[in-house]
Amino acid sequence: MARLKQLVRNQNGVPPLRGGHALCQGCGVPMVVRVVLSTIQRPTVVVNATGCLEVATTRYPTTAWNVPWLHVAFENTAAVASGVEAAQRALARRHALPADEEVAVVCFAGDGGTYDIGMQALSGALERGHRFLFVCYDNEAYMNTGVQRSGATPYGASTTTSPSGKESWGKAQRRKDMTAIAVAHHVPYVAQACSVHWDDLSRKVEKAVAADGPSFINVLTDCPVGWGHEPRLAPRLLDAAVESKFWPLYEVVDGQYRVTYEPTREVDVAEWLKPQKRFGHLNDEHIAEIRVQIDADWHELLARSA
Amino acid sequence: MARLKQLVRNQNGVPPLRGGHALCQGCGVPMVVRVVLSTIQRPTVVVNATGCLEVATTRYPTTAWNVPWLHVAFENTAAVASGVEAAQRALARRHALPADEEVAVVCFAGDGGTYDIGMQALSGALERGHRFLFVCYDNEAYMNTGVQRSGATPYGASTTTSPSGKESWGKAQRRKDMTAIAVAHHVPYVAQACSVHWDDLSRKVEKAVAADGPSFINVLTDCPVGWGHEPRLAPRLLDAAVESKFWPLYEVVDGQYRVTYEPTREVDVAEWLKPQKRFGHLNDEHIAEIRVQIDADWHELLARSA
Amino acid sequence: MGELSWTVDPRTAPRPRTGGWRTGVKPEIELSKCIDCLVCWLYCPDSAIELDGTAFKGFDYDVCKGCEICAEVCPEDAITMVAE
Amino acid sequence: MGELSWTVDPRTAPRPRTGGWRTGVKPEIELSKCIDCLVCWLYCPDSAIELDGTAFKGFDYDVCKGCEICAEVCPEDAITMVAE
Amino acid sequence: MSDLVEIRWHARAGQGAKTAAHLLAMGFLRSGSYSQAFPEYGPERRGAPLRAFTRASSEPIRRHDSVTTPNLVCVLEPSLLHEVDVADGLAESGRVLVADETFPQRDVNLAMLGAAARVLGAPSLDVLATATVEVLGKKVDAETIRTALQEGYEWAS
Amino acid sequence: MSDLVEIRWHARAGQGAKTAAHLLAMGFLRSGSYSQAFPEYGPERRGAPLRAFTRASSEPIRRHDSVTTPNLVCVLEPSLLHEVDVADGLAESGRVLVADETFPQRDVNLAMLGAAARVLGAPSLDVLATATVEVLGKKVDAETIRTALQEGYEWAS
Amino acid sequence: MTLELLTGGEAVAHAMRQIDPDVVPAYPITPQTPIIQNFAKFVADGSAHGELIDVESEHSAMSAAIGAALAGARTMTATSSQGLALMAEVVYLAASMRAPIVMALGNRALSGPINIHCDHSDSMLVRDSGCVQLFAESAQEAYDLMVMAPRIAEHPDVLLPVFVCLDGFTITHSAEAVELLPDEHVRRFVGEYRIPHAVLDVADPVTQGPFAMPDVYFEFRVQQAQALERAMDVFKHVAGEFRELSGRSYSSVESYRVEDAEQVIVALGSTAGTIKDAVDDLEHAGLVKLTTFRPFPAADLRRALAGVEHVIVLDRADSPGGTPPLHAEVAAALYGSGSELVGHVYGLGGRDFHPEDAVSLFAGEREEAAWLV
Amino acid sequence: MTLELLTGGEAVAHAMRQIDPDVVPAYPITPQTPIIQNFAKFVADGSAHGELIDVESEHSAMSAAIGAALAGARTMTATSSQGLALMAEVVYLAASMRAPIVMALGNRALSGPINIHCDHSDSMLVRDSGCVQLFAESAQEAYDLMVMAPRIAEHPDVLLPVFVCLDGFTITHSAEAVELLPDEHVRRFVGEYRIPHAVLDVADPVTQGPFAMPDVYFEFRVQQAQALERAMDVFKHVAGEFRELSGRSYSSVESYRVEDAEQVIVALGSTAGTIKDAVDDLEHAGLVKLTTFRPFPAADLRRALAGVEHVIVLDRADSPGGTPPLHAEVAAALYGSGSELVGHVYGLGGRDFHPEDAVSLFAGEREEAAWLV
Ligand SMILES: Cc1ncc(C[n+]2csc(CCOP(=O)(O)OP(=O)(O)O)c2C)c(N)n1
Ligand SMILES: Cc1ncc(C[n+]2csc(CCOP(=O)(O)OP(=O)(O)O)c2C)c(N)n1
Ligand code: SF4
Ligand code: SF4
Ligand code: SF4
Ligand code: SF4
Ligand code: SF4
Ligand code: SF4
Ligand SMILES: [Mg+2]
Ligand SMILES: [Mg+2]
Repeated sequence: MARLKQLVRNQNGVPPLRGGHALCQGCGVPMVVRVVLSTIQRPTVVVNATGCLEVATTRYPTTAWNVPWLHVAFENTAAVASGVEAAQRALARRHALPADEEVAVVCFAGDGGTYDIGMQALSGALERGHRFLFVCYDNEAYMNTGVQRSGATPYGASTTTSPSGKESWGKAQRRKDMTAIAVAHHVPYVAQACSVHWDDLSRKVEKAVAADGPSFINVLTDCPVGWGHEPRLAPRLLDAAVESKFWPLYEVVDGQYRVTYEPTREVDVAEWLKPQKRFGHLNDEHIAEIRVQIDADWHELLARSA
Repeated sequence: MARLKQLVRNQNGVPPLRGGHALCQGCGVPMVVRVVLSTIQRPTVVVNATGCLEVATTRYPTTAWNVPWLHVAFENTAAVASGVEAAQRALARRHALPADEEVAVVCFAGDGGTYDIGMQALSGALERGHRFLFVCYDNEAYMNTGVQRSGATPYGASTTTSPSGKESWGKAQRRKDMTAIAVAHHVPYVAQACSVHWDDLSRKVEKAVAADGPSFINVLTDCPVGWGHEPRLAPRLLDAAVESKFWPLYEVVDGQYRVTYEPTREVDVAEWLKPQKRFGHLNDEHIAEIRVQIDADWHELLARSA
Repeated sequence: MGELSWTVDPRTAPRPRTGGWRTGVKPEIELSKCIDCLVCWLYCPDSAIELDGTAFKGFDYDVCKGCEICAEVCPEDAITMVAE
Repeated sequence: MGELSWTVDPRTAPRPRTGGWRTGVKPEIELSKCIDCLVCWLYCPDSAIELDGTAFKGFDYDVCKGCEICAEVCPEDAITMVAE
Repeated sequence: MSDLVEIRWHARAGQGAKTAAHLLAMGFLRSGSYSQAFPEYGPERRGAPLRAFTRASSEPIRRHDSVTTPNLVCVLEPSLLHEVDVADGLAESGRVLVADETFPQRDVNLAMLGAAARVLGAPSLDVLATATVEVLGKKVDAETIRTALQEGYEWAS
Repeated sequence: MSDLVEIRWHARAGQGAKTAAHLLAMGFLRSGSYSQAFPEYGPERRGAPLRAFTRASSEPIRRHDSVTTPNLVCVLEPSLLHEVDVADGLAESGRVLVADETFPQRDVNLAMLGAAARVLGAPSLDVLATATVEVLGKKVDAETIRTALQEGYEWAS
Repeated sequence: MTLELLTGGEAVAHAMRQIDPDVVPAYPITPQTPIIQNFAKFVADGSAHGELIDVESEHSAMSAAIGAALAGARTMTATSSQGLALMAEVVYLAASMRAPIVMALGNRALSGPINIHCDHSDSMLVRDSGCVQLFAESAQEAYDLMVMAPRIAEHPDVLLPVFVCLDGFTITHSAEAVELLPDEHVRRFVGEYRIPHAVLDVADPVTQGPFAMPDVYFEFRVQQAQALERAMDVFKHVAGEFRELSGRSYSSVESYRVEDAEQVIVALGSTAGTIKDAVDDLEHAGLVKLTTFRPFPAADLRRALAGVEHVIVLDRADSPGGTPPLHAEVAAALYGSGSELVGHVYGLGGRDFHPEDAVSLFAGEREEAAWLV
Repeated sequence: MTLELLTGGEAVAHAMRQIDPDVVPAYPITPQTPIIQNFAKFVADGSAHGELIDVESEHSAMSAAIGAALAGARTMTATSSQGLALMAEVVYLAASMRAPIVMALGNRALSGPINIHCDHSDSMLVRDSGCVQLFAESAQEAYDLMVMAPRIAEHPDVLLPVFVCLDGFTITHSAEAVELLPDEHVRRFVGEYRIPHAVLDVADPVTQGPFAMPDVYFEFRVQQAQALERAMDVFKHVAGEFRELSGRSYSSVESYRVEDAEQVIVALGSTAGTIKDAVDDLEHAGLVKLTTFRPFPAADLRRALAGVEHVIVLDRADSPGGTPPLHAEVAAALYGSGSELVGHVYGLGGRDFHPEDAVSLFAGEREEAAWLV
């Protein structure tokens, strides 16, 4: 809890993202932003992809952002950040930077803006080695446009473009493993985290911004609208995601895997699936299938971390 | 060699890519196409990305292609193939396919059209699970436009956009590990191959087209112009790439790594680097640095394959 | 409308009163129970928990949307949702 | 120019004679040495090795660009480059 | 354009203003009139105040502009009175209906539909009920619908 | 436009036609004339036949079309005579120079430059040599340049 | 036939269900989403049978559409705004590769600033691409044009993509009376999909998408432009058949009260309906609505406006530092005609346009206003 | 000053070296490559000092450019054809976010079919984007405009991207006499880069790129369009200063032998030089060359062509099924002027245009030919 107090102190009375924004009642995204930005003890610039977070926090002439904030489009967040970062290096070299300290460049993008349409810009920026932190707030679908399937949508989830129906069981493919893809880029720091494991997330952010090169953190967070649950159930639900091993928490530092949190309770995946409307149509066989896949993935992860 | 004869027989007297094209004297790309397409014993449709192979084989009103061949643009090969494949499924369902057999859908793209600008379309197609084979002919730079740096360009190589000079040692970043990235997509078949290890490549193609889902093969081949070597040195040079472990040959079947060729001779990386003009500026320290990285990567690969 | 600029300055931008989005209930504190753990502050989607240094101070009803999350996560059950 | 179509049919398309690209040397076979291994066929960038079934037949000088690769890879040194 | 009526609906998202606007339009359509229904969209999410509109006319409706001078305003959430100017642009002799504490408390949007029908003099409750069943299908049972419409109708009487 | 001369160069890629076209233009420029030099580009790769062009005039050259009626054609590779119509569009009283077996066999493109200068009557060998050194820098030594130019010049004399 | 209360998006999705395309690659974007979501539901429920490809970007949506269409499958898609901008490169290629794709375009303002509401800047971005663009005034028109679109796109004289443009929100999300044709009638009307040289026809192994040097490129472009010009006749022919089927008639240029008009507004899309209401209340005022923006009906427009003193062009898109697109087209079409011409940009980013606005334009009250902010 | 024999690409790279921008994100594409390759060499050799970002696509090139320019760094880039098409979405955003990026555009035909040679279809694709577009006739002009460009882009009244358009191959790859200014003069001429609200200025934490609803979007677009209109004055002003520096003068509309001309061709880019040669041989024939295509110099053009009987517009881009872009602009500008107007599309995909072609146009020999194939 010392860390929590520290986060408060780091804000210095000015929350990076303030209230009065237009995100849904109970939206899971702001918590991610709070933990990430309050952890960083340097001046920070935010580059935001199109998505719920962006649309709902910056309706002209309002803004909920107290930090320098830049939004260009949906798919190019990492590229925009590359430009900001290169500018910083160029200006530093000719001693023309307005700030004395190195400014942290942090991207926020949803899963759509990370796994799918923003993937290439991210991959390129990772390859080029810019010093920036890319945070994906992964709520497992395109929420801003009304809950369409993304690469992050898990197998079996019903969305408006992968609806369950007479001839369909929801999304037919398993989710893209974006964290693994980032790891395959051989960047200094990659991690998978979950909003409600905020201390774990905060520690990861610390390491990420200290890395000499690009870093990527994939943060699971909920969307009550898209998942179909009561906002107040979010903490328990996200906890079940982690405990059931649907969403393992781990980090990869210079290629070395480490599980940062070992689930402490035996939580069945049903505890994760059942409270969510998007999984409401799944029968026991589907759930068993999902259970098998999760177990296999978990064991693979453990093997990697050995 | 039985396999070689089989490749000849499979062509049935009609080479998929015939002579009279405008690729450079001694270009390393056609051999990749020959091995891949002659291996496949089904009717095949080729989708080709913009690049040397495409530009130099289809100047209107000529064509060097005896198989159905489609080129739309540089970055969208996998997406175009997705459409062809989906069309095949849809037409099959309503019994409207012109062919009796399932047609193999094969993409050819250079490293630029795979690692960089074509990465997102590829990633999306892998996630969606289309049945197609994506072959990257990796000559480690944008050759068609005059040898510019790509994500595949190795550390230290001089290209026209990462030239060596007073203030530069060529490309400052290590190459993107595209094979690993494809593996991270958890598709049924991924492999790394080299044109001159043609039997290995051919075996991989067989498995790839038999896979129930997307497959990806990353094939190293040379570009005498961009690498700066005599065409006739290509076989030796590419062999050195493999033997020196700069370019290991392996496959990943349903997530299981297997090294398909263990180098038999002790070949120093200098044997790979030295004959190439693009590495001509590197001094011994650079070469040592590269050697260390290659060793580390090789051991990681062995560990994965264990 | 006045002069536009393509940038927005948070120091002068209006802050919408999203408290009006609440649907009948709002959080209330029983201060005696509160141990200033700040978990509510951490979770609140609307930055509606006001602090005094690192101590809980109150709710910013101007922006609190009444999502009940603070009440849910408070380890001391110091927060309850009450009808407005 | 005649009627255009946005497709090209390989069965009727002209085949450029890239043999003209050779820069002074061309490959020649010593058939007695040849063991029909077809490695030259496999490597030739210009599909310029003509076969008879699975036996080596000759070079298609209309398209051979004289790159010397066949000569290089022939395990029997059956191919030599000669001045034209 | 002569007999064109325009209705504006105010509610919080999720309270069924969009549905009510649609159902009223459907009622008019099934009464042989022409109609339109459309909500207003912004970056605000679930929970934010929301407006929706209905237009009806005996002639085909060709205009596709927003409703600025409604003949009737229906407010499903009384707390909105403090937040938005619900009477904005109200046509002369236009009316504002507010689901205050005197209003039927169940199925507020359906009840307001009944009230609107009463005030507008159309569509008939029967047609409105049929139209509502047609749209909502099995989501709400027919009896509930009829009761709610009736209660609203009476409230406005 | 009166004294405009246009030269077309034929070679295989890599044989230096582009360089020769450029050097001749540079020679003209350094002689106080205006000039242009440009190659032709296609999808064909190294090894393919290639054309390049030089224009020179005492007045600024404004036209930016291709050269279709050259006053002089320089062929660096005699085997091309079987493949391309090197005399295509040749201006009246135009000439074709072919680096056949009688031609100096070293530094063919530089020698052809000398030959062209001879036939065109400009630029002077001195200026051409200086211009060539200016462009090629240390890639080729000055003596080699001079010799090659001279040999070509004499060949064409 | 009974009328349904449908949004334009729903109506278009119904047209798609009835046409039952083989492949639908699509990427979500407001306000196109109701189209693909409703269609996805039809597929999930088995009332449509095509392959829905949930691509990872619009660039890939159009790319996959080209692949599918040329492979031999009837292919449809839908997008808006940034989606169209991201696929712009490939839209040109779809046209030049003669892929008869049908695309519903929920017109929305291009960023920036980002905005989700209607204007026509997205359509205008690709006005040189060689695609047919049809504009709908209402949900009914959107449905009807969608039913006609495959017939135009796939016609052997045309073989080009056809966009059905419907105003974002104003049409896509507004419910109004729509008459759907019986499924069977639609299916019969559109017929079988047939193109020359389907890629999957491996017995006919042709090369598609070759490299064209200066010796042939221009001729390709002319061929393509001529195909688009031919689309005008094909449109008229298909509209004729459609009238027989439905009783509703469509023309490239719809003249409304132009006969005795001294002033005529030229406009596209849903605003045309709003202007009709204004015109009804005025004398000597008329409207010309264009259903075909590409091919542009220059000759029909000249005929329709012959003798009209004062022509007012309303552009729902700007060309900063230049002439707005529709204005420029009309200027070229009427050049030398003697009609006076003024143009206004209106409705950007969803700015409203009421019948009163049309009235004030006819009254000459805003003659000097380049932008009707 | 001595003349150098430089290709347009080299000349532009030299301008970049002299300006010494902070950040240059770029992606290779023919025929822009000589620009970035030469510049990369300058950086590698230490004669330029900026950060070269070898991005993975043009979409990212322009995105990174926006990030860098708004962060507070002078930013330049270059592209062609498909590259511009792929970044089209972001080009609009660069303009609307008021990022003063300078971009060299090696004009090349858009695919398909794929072709690497010159036409102006790429420029025209983004003619509504709100960017300044300057067209160069020669390598010298490309260099000069490149030196002027940052001054226009970064002017506080403008703050918009500026494209310097040079014909692919014809200018980018053709060597001709170019006079370079001394490095110091260029550096002094362009001065320091200063923009309001640099993102890296963390003491001034503003929000850039907000969401705009219908209540404000239109006003944003008008502001942006007005900035582009102001760019005309700024261009003239900067050109004036540049004349003092270099002795070379530039105007939005260059009139060549128009005084007593009965017929005048209007054209852009390198073809203008070719036409000058033709005009010199004729009587009563003139040329109007536009240096500024965006902002379009409508008023200057009307003045320049006042009283000219016959105006011939040459478009190096088509708008299939519509009016070619330049033709449409000229029609709008000269509407009602009494000049006769004909338009032709020429030079697509690198098709040659000789002085004789201009002569035959003046002779009225191809009046009916929409396309000069
Ligand atoms: C090129 C482009 N395509 C589509 C869109 C529409 N769009 C905006 S946000 C969004 C979904 C965002 O999803 P995600 O990144 O997961 O963020 P979330 O909405 O869940 O916060 C979509 C599809 C767009 N803005 N730009
Ligand atoms: C959108 C776009 N950007 C750039 C180009 C230019 N371009 C064509 S091919 C090519 C390089 C291809 O490199 P690679 O994929 O490695 O194939 P190779 O040329 O090496 O065969 C480039 C940059 C293009 N055609 N389209
Ligand atoms: S839709 Fe989901 S992610 Fe978006 S604001 Fe609402 S709760 Fe948050
Ligand atoms: S440049 Fe390289 S890859 Fe391209 S054709 Fe030549 S040898 Fe082959
Ligand atoms: S109810 Fe929700 S919004 Fe209100 S203070 Fe609690 S957590 Fe924050
Ligand atoms: S969570 Fe409960 S105990 Fe902790 S600070 Fe908030 S109100 Fe107090
Ligand atoms: S020399 Fe080269 S092109 Fe000719 S046959 Fe041998 S390998 Fe083929
Ligand atoms: S490689 Fe040599 S031995 Fe083998 S087939 Fe060719 S010529 Fe004969
Ligand atoms: Mg999401
Ligand atoms: Mg390559």
